[in-house]
Amino acid sequence: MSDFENDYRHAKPGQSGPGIVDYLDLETKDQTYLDATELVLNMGPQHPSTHGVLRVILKLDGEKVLGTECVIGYLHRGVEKIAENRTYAMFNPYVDRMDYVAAVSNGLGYCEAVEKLLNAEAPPRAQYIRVILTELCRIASHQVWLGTHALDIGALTPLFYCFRDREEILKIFEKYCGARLTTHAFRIGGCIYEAYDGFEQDCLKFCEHFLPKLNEYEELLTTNRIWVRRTKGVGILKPEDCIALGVTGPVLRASGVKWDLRKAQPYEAYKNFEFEIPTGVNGDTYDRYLVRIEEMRQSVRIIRQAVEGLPTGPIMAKIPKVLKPPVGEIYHSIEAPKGELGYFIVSDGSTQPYRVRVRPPSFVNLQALDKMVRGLLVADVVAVIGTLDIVLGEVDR
Amino acid sequence: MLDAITNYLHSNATPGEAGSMLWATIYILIIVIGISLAVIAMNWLERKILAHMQIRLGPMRVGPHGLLQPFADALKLLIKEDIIPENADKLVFWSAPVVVTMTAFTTFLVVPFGREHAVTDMNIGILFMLGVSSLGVLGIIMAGWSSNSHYPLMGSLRSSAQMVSYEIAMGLAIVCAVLMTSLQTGTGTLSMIGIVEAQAQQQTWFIFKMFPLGFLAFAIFAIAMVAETNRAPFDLPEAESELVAGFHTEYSGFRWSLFFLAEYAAMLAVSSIAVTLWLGGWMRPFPNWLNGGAWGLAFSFFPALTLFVLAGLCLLGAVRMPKIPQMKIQTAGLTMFGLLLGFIGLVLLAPGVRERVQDIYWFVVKVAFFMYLYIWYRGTFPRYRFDQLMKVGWKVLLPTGLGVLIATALWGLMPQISSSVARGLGVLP
Amino acid sequence: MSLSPLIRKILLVDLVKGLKVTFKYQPPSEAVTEQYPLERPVIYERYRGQPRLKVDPESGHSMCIVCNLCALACPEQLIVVKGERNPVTKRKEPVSWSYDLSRCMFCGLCAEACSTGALELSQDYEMALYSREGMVLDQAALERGPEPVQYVK
Amino acid sequence: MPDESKDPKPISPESSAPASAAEAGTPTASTPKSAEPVKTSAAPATADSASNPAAPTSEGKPAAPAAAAKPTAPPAKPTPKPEGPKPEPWDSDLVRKLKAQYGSGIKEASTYVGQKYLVVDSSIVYEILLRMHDDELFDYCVDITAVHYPKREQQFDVVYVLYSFHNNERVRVKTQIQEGETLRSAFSIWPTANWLEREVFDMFGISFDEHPGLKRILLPDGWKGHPLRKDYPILQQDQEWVQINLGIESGQ
Repeated sequence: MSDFENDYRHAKPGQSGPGIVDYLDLETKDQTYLDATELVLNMGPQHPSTHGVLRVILKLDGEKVLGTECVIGYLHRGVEKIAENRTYAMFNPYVDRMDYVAAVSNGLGYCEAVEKLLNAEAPPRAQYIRVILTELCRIASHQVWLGTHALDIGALTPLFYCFRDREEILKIFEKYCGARLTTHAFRIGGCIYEAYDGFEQDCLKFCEHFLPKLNEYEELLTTNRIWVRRTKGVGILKPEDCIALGVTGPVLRASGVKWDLRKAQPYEAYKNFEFEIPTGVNGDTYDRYLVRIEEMRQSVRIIRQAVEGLPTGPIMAKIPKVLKPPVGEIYHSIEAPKGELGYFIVSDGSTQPYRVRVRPPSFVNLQALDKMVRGLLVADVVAVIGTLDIVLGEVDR
Repeated sequence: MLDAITNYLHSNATPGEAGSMLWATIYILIIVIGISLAVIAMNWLERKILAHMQIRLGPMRVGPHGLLQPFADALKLLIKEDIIPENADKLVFWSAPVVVTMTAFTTFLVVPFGREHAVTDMNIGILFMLGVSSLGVLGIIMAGWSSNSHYPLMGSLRSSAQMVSYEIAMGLAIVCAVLMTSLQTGTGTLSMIGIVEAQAQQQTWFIFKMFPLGFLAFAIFAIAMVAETNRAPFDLPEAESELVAGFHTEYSGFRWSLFFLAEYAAMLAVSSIAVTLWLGGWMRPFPNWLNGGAWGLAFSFFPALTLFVLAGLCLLGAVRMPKIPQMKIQTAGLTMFGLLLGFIGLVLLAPGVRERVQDIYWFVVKVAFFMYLYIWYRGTFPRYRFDQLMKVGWKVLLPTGLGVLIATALWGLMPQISSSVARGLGVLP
Repeated sequence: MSLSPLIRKILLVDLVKGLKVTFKYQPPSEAVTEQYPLERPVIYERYRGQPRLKVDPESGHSMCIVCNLCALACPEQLIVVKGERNPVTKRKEPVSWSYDLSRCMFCGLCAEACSTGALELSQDYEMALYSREGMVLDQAALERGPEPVQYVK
Repeated sequence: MPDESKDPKPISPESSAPASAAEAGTPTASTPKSAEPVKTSAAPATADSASNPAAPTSEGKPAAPAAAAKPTAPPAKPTPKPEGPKPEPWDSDLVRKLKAQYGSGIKEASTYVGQKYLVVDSSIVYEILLRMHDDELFDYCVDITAVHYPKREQQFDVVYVLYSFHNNERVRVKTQIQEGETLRSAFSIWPTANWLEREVFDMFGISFDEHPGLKRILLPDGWKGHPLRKDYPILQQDQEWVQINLGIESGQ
């Protein structure tokens, strides 16, 4: 297996493309691909462990994976085309439907991007409420990841413990904005719902109720020899490959790159909270597991600081009822649970955005699947898809 | 004709030994029905216990607390259409489940539920059980091969490799136990009833014999038996996440339920081997330490006691059932079930019955404990990858098995070795 | 008790810890299942469920003044309101309402845009129906709220 | 398995544009028209900063009270809306170096609301990207996307968003290309460009040469047309695909 990066690094401008064909093109190859030894296995799109409608074509030599090709687009709903026919406020609910597991952070990204276009700033109280809800949504997203990831590797029970604790978060969302999953909690310019009276107590009760439960997840998995053997050294991604493939989020941090948009380019009220960024050492599935578990603890820390420091005051900035942002374009990105979620919005001065481009973390992280999975076994492909934590609603948009 | 029937009742030998074919068939029928009942109970227990471990309630709708769920499943499987894939190998496809179920049931021929409660007492009992249970692999390969599609093929190849490699570890552990039977009498025995009697003579269960070794052999067997039946951490062949459903993907309806039946029967068989060899088969705990008449009497009440406890649980459940019209039938059903259990408990109190049922009860309780272990493993452990599974089998269990075997042999021969060494050194004449 | 890692490995300490956790959660009191038709979930006050058109208690007329702001605000354009001026009260009365529930995503923008607070999302979540046409609610259905349809063979 | 609803629910023109919103007093918020929003102002400012952006802020907005949320500001007469932020020229040693070397190639280098971007001629974009990657340590290509301006003579804007971990800086490099013009693929600089460029090809029809496998990524292979173009006929395209493959009249 020729090494990946020295191929493309030395591709001289004249030379046609890198040495190895990175993209596995089955049909148009001249020599027939399917000699006797290879078995082409079609995993998905209705496969129990592909986290939605992802189809992975595996080229197997016995159990070993020679190469993969991801076929996506089964859940493509044309969100960017919808955006061009809706006003800025109307497009807000559609954003929740992309990464439906972490809907709140999608909404936060979109509202902040439009606020940057409008040159408006959410008032401090709204910023704090937004940070609390986004961190709760990060914990909920990591819990769904842990549950399904453990289920793919065979441990049936963590899923139910994760979902029981996630229920508390969904109750807080329901009390706050009326919906559990596609919350549509924020509006452009701040929050529309005032924090309901038991809000602080519920968040604090969740925080100290959740930490011992998190230790139980660790007791079930972290030292379990079968779990360690199934995840250590599987799907290794070196830091320079991560950066080259544009991988972001916990996958990047597990490879040792200490980079988190909440610290690198702080947005909202993240600058006045202190929390660490957990990083891994050798970038395998076990490190990604540890990084995400530690991230949940850091989120609890942030929520505690935010709830204590919740300022009083208005929750909605002064913006016109009919939004007509000035002509121009901006790119704004936030640290979603899966990685860097970016919005590139071009406005032509009318009430409807001229172009909204969403940079989804899962779409770019999924590209790294082929590099991580070469030479592993079929059972590991399932573990690697789980550790990438992709959500197909976001991959296909 | 009549005395042919009655004279067996006076002899205290197994029907096979006593040569009365009639009673042997009756025993076989009892065992087959017993196993099916056990599988039905196991189906319900597995779903409920696994559910409660996962903080959910499990089946609650079909009958009170889901008690009729196994019957509903069985009915569904019988009614469901039995599809044979179109270019599957018809004969092999049809016969695979038959082979698997046949092997699973024949192993119960030699399982000793009591001193004389076994279909027959072969002198090569344990060897027979191992041989027949390894035939099950053949059925699985036939099933995988004849379904003519990727996933079953990979599933069946995997499970055959797994079973073969864990049978060796099982064999070694069993040889250690058989070695221990020869300590007192000088000649070991392969017959299951003989092994239990050897434990009775040596007045200790083999699990506690020569402390670390007996337990180690038992531990090796416990791990190997879980792998043998493709369960819990080793359930790779039907790992849902990769191979969709392993070797029985293409089966449906009654044929699939045969596989299901065979899997549970194999679990029961392998646990009964473990119970017979290491946990003293039908012997009640502390047979000689607490052997006074009073203790004997006290222990003999245990069967009735457990049934009364179960009946109490059912009645408690019925009382706590919500008082709404839809639930009326379910409460009635549960109370009836509770009363039935109570009645059986009463029957077991009768002195005549109490002695006879003693052995069977203790054997069944020990096997039930193993069944609970299976479910507990399934609820907790992730799944081994295939190569790791083979590594554990070959690189961990096999060497320790050999080590334990050699150590048991040395320990057993210690008196002779020391005397011959002493004679060699001239200490003894 | 810190045993050396080797002994912990041999005595399967890590596996036993996992077993302990699952054993602890066995009693039925830990179960969180909610048996739906008998035990109903707790619905909170701000829940966004089936839209409801409020009726002015004294006069019995609908509070909707056909200002059409909700139809404008809805991203899916699924509200169509027609009304005409009632000569007596000089107020506009809604004549025909059509709210296509099958395309509604319960985002709540219509309730926010409604100037008189007539249209709001209620806490009903049982909206199952047997016909797609039944999903298009008219004024009466909006005012009455959902009646779950009993399945009849 | 044909993909389910490929296109968003098109806004059927007859259901929108309510009859009379006049007497409600609020100006007719421009109702979402059919797929092709009529652009009132000339090409948006970013294309050519010469023509000042015709800020279409209609003054006639009375101080209508804020929406149902608590009226935050007292209904004083809002001061005339401040003119939107202008892209100011951005001057740094990077820009000077590039201008020194490529001169007219760099059409514009300015910041808008604090975000730096370069507008570069399409012929030299590959070298600039390679330089940005090797010399300026922009080692993370965040995103590659395109914007379609049918009225302009160079129809497409291809946007590269770059970020450098080293000096925590984000820059956007934009080029303008005609219909049918191709660009050199950035795959040999950043492998992440593989799928990003495939999506731009899928949605806009801009092809990149030397791309390892330029094929549609989100839409089925036989799909005709590129959806994110402004002149993309939603209704006709949707029915055609459904009629051919499913044989039913229309997907709606």
